[in-house]
Amino acid sequence: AADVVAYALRLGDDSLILGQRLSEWCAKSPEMELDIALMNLSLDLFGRARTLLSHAAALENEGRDEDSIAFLRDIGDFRNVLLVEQPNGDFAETIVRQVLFDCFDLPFQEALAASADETLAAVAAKAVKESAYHLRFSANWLIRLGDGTEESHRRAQAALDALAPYAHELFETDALEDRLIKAGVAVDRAALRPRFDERLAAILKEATLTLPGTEWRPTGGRRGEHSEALGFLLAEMQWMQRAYPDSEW
Amino acid sequence: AADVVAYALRLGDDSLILGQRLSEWCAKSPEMELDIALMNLSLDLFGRARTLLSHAAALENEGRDEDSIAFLRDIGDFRNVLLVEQPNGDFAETIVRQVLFDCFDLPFQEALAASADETLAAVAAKAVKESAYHLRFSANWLIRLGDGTEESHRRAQAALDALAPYAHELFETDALEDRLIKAGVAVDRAALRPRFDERLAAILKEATLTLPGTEWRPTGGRRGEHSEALGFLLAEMQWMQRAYPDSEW
Amino acid sequence: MKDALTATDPRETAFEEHVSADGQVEPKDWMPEAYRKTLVRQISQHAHSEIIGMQPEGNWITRAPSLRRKVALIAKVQDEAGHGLYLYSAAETLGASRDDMVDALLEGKAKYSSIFNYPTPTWADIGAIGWLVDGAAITNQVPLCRTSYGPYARAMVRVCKEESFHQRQGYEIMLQLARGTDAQKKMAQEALNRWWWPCLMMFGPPDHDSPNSARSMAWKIKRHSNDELRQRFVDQTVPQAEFLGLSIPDPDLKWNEERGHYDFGTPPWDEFMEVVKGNGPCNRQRLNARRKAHDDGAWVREAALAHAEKRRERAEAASQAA
Amino acid sequence: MKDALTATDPRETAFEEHVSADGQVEPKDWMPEAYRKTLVRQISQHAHSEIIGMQPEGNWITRAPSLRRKVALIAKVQDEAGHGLYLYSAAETLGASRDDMVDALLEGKAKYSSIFNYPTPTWADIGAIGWLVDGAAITNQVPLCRTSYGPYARAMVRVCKEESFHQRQGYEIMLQLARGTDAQKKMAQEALNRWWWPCLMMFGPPDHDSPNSARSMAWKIKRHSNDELRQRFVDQTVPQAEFLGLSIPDPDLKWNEERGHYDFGTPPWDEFMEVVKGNGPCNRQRLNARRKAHDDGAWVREAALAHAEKRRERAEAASQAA
Repeated sequence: AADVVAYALRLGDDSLILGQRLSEWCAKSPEMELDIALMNLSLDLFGRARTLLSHAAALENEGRDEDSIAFLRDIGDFRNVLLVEQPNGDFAETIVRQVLFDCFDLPFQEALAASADETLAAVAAKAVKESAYHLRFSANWLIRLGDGTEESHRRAQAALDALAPYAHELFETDALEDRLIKAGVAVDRAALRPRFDERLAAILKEATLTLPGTEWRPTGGRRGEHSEALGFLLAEMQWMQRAYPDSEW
Repeated sequence: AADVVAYALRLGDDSLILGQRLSEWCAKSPEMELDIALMNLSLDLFGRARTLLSHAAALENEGRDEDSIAFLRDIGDFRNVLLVEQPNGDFAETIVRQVLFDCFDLPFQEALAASADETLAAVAAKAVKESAYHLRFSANWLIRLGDGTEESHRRAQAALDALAPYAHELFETDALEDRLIKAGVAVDRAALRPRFDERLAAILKEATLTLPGTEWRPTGGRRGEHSEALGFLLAEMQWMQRAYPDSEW
Repeated sequence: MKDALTATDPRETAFEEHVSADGQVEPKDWMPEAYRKTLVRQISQHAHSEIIGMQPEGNWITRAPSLRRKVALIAKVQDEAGHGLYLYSAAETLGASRDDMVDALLEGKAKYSSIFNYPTPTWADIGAIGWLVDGAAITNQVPLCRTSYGPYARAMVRVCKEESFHQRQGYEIMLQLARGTDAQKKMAQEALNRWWWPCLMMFGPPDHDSPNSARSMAWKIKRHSNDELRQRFVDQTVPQAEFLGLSIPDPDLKWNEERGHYDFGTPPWDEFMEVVKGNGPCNRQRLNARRKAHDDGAWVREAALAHAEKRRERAEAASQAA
Repeated sequence: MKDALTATDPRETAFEEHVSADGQVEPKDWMPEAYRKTLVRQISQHAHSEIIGMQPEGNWITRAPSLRRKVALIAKVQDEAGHGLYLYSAAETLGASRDDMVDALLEGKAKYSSIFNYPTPTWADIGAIGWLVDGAAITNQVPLCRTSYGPYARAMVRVCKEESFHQRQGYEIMLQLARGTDAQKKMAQEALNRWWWPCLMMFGPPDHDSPNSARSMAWKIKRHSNDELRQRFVDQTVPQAEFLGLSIPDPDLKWNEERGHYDFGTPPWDEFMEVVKGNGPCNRQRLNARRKAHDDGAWVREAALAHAEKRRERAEAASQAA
């Protein structure tokens, strides 16, 4: 059960932090329709985060709940991949981050829907449809930006150069996940790589963008080794629970 | 004494919040020399804030200290003017905010140096020299920006248009300050206005900038009615004390 | 109340008869130019209000104190964006273009509800906006569900339904605070103090100072007077505040047995006029934030257009080649 | 070790004799081109390190947990900026231009100390940087106070003095944490775990892998080998960690009575090489932040130049008119 708790925290934190980043766009995006779409993505992700963190809390059975897990841990206890905590940057960076995540997330959720853990399977079954929509949205926008104007192409390529290295961490596995794969609970991330590569290549081709060749593979999120940007995200996100402890909201 | 506590909090909060804003520039300013200069200003202001908030804590004698006052009040208890909490914006906005503050602050500190309250008088006596340097720095930069390139002139004028209305609040007085003026403790802000106007006009003339004609006079800081921007500043500034209560640092 | 010119047009007479018999007007129907203009102004102002209204509440999305509240707040702000788009569409059925309306907003030429020029310094303001601002909006808008212009009336039905939901959420936030710690109670009371008078002024100036009302009433664009609606709001809200254990910041507030209504004090109309003139606490901030989003996003919208154009050209080339 | 070409130059012989007799070299003295180049590279890298080094610590200025710590941290980061400027000036005495050096940094062509490519996720990292990074820097730099090039040696005297102060501050932060709550102790231990090995690698590769050292030693630009300095740092630091009650994350660490030194494990040189190559956790972030500050500030620097030019022209016109 401790393994499943840790696994649910990883998945929950990925959703939580990416949801928080997307929600920062509220009333600031390039079009009102985009405000609505980005909030949709963020709502889906927060929805998953709530179920996953609650699931972890229930299995752990130490008196925590979704809120204490989200709002009362410090940076070193977060288990999300580094990709999702990267700052929004311009709209191109947000879209590239999303395409990288969604290309991974759709096959991941499809596979997780068969998990031996019923809650994980149920979250994933619901997430598959959402993720398919997210990927359609992000891929279409990346194609627009890449194959749009000179400026949008330049920005999209710069965003891809900056963020593509972070995708590797999505496929990392460790002893914990290996155990859970054997138990039929977790998804074999490495096995998803070909589908990710293929899908991403197709999108980038249509977007006239080039995957950067780099050997840099930043990692550490699963061990709590995060970038400095996450600290500021947490200071803002956790403010109320920290300022007014032991209150119900 | 309650009046002096309130007065010291007003002055302390002005210094604290402006110091915090200036410190946000660290390693982000247009020149390394400017990094150093802006940190200098910020250090002077934090220095004053520490003495003033400690003075308030001592007079109040309710177990608070400079840190609990700075880090454990929520937004409605801050008493700074709205000018100092305005976001840094571009360098022109920071410089305009500073010129407006310094044109007021130099004569203010000169007058406060004669306060019947010894601590206030001592802080002010030290501050006079600092403020003279701050004003020289900010005025020279505003002149460079205003009488520099077309772009810098445009940015400086836009910053002035946006921020000039906030200067009025610096000269506001109320029953509390009236009582303290009579007691020889506080400075008669209204009496400083002519010197402020004159000095500012001379700087703007050299900077080829025009004071905007506006009837908008935003106010409320002394009553704890702040702009939304202050909430984010506090979430960041107070993070550690909120996240780790009852700890010594 | 007709002037000589319009009285001569038989279509006008027919229109007025139709409307006064509670008939609905649809986009393709003939309508007086003044009716069209009044509606475009009113609907676009309403749309602008929804869009600007995203900001004071959006201010707390990243800091909402629980995940449940965060999700509800995002969904609410998203609804507001949706209402904005829906209302722009309704205005477009009258021949206005969304781009023009948005430009007028960004240039500071168009109005939006002054209530959104107040800041939300604390989380309790999110509760207060839901409870009071949405409450006042609903009081204003429920009668508009039967307004004479069909697309507007239908938009209002949807908007009101969603806003009732938002209002309940806001009230629930207040209830949680009012039942909470001392700090939470204080936060709730201070938010009520901040929003009470601005909300009463959302109904517009007193009837004797409201010159446009008569014609709008005749056209059934407006169906109750400002003062009637204000009274209705006060009567509904006072018991809710009592249930919360919060005090309404009006020493003159008192139940009037004879009238069967609450008596209440005079709102600070001077302040209201300042806010309307652009001198509220956040007028500049709200417009600047909107402009910044618009300007920063220009390259994205250009990219989308350029890409659509490329696709069109490719499709054309392909069909010619075939 | 002289090759045929330089050996024929009598100035070179005189220079080498002067330096090996611990004589100082001043800007106007003749010096071999290779000596000049080596120094420019070393001093500018040191300057870049100070400038980039502002970022990991600057990261905590706005969030420092007390006003006293905040002020000390700002003053420290300010000192680093000052060191950077001071060192750029020293390099300029050798004919290098600051703009060129800064451009090389921004273009990713110049190196800076790899230690600044690690992040500061917690407040304890600020303590650890002061204690360990500044401690290692001082160990490296104290001998440079007697380096052969005068301006560099004098810069180092000042830098070392200020860094000793910073180191004490850093140690004091750690002490407070180590004497604090469990959460604070944990924070301190984790920071020590993060910074220990990177700090040991600040002294450069093991002597047998350090090809440039011999000539630098002969020129007295370098006065001790990497391994000597590393050992000195370990010997100094272990008792300090013990006093704090923190454990150094090295199972091989052990006092060697015979050697009179601590034995310690092999640092993860593979990781070090990755960071040097640009693949550390923050390499890109650090350079991008520097570039962003530079680019965002371009208009300000242009304005200052334009204004200075205007003043010059006006002064000229005035003096001609007189």
